[in-house]
Amino acid sequence: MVIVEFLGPIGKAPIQIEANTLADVSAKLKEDAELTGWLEKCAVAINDSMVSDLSVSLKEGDRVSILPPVCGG
Amino acid sequence: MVIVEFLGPIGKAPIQIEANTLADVSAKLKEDAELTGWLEKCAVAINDSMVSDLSVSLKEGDRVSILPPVCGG
Amino acid sequence: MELYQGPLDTKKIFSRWLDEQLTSNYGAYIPFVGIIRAEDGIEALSFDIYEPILQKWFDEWQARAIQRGAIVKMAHSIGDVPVHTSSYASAVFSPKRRVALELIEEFVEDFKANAPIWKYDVKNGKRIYAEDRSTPMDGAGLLA
Amino acid sequence: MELYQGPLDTKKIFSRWLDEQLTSNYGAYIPFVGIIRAEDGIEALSFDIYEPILQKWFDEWQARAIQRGAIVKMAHSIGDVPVHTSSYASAVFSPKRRVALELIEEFVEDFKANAPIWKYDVKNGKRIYAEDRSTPMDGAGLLA
Repeated sequence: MVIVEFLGPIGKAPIQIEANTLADVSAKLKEDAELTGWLEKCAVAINDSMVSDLSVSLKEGDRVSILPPVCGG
Repeated sequence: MVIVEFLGPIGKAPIQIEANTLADVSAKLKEDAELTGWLEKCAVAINDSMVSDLSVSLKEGDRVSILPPVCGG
Repeated sequence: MELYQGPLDTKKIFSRWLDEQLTSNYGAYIPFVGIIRAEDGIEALSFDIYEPILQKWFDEWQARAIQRGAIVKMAHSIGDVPVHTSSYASAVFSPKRRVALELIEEFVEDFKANAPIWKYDVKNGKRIYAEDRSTPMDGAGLLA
Repeated sequence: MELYQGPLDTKKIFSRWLDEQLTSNYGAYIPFVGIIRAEDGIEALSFDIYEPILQKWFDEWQARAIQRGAIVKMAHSIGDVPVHTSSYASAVFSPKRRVALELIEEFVEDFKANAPIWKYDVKNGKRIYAEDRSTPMDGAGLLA
């Protein structure tokens, strides 16, 4: 199981899912109608490191963060 | 007569000379061996306005300022 | 990196950063201060921050600055910040002005693009995500 | 534009400039602070200023800044300024960060090239013109 958390304005509680890669996470999240608008605008981190490759493998307990568009300052 | 003043590090007292144009001022100042090293590095103002044209005409009492290389900050 | 609940005391921050580097022999100090503008009838802006990734982002910038002989500083607000007060301060110290001028621009622009901070307008006490002013981070869309 | 005998109190200046623009609704405030570096065995730097032309130079910059919706500020020291203290502070206020970042760079670079200020190293109490670090102003050589 990995934990997926949704940051900032997404306003959704963390979920636990079975996933061996980020591609699995993607497939799972696309099933959630609430998230479809967000996914194309969101960046992704695993255990607080930004990632840019869908094939990265996940291990038990990994934390995947979904980061919506930002505007600090 | 116009007044020629030498700013900053030139360290020379103001002088009064006869001059109808800046070209006359140039000719006069070139006679001063002390100034030959400065002239090619110095900018010029008339009555506190920067000028870039030798043919500009001067009138009685005009003040010509000789400005050596700068380094504020 | 410093995070504060509510508005920043930018005068204190400016002074403290200066004092911290008093004998470091830097020749140029360029702070950038962000002030909340009164517009669109907002009372305040409000901010969420994801600190672990912000800290990493900042630490990477610090390493980059040090390679160029400089250092960076940053402070940001969490929660509500009323109009005409400050939510953001950053700064560069560098031996020479060129590096400082270049770095402050790169640092502030990358901050706007990639610091994990979310902004909300506050109107009638309600928080509204400032979506139209927000930027997808580098690598956005990976899961789409 | 402000000129002071000796070092600048940059903390006071930073705060006062901020207070002066408190309700002007600018969103970005970028000061630039120049600090005297200890190098080449100097005790201080020392400055001569020709104020009438500096004031004109500054007024022209203010007009240019206002055309872009911004304003500029400047303070400089006259006479001796010991190492690790400040001789120069300038700033831009602008509604948005892009204009502020562009203006502070242009303003500081043009200041270095064209503000009528002469710098001297102070060593053993003696003033030595910093000729190697000085720049001929625009139009230099007219009389040569």
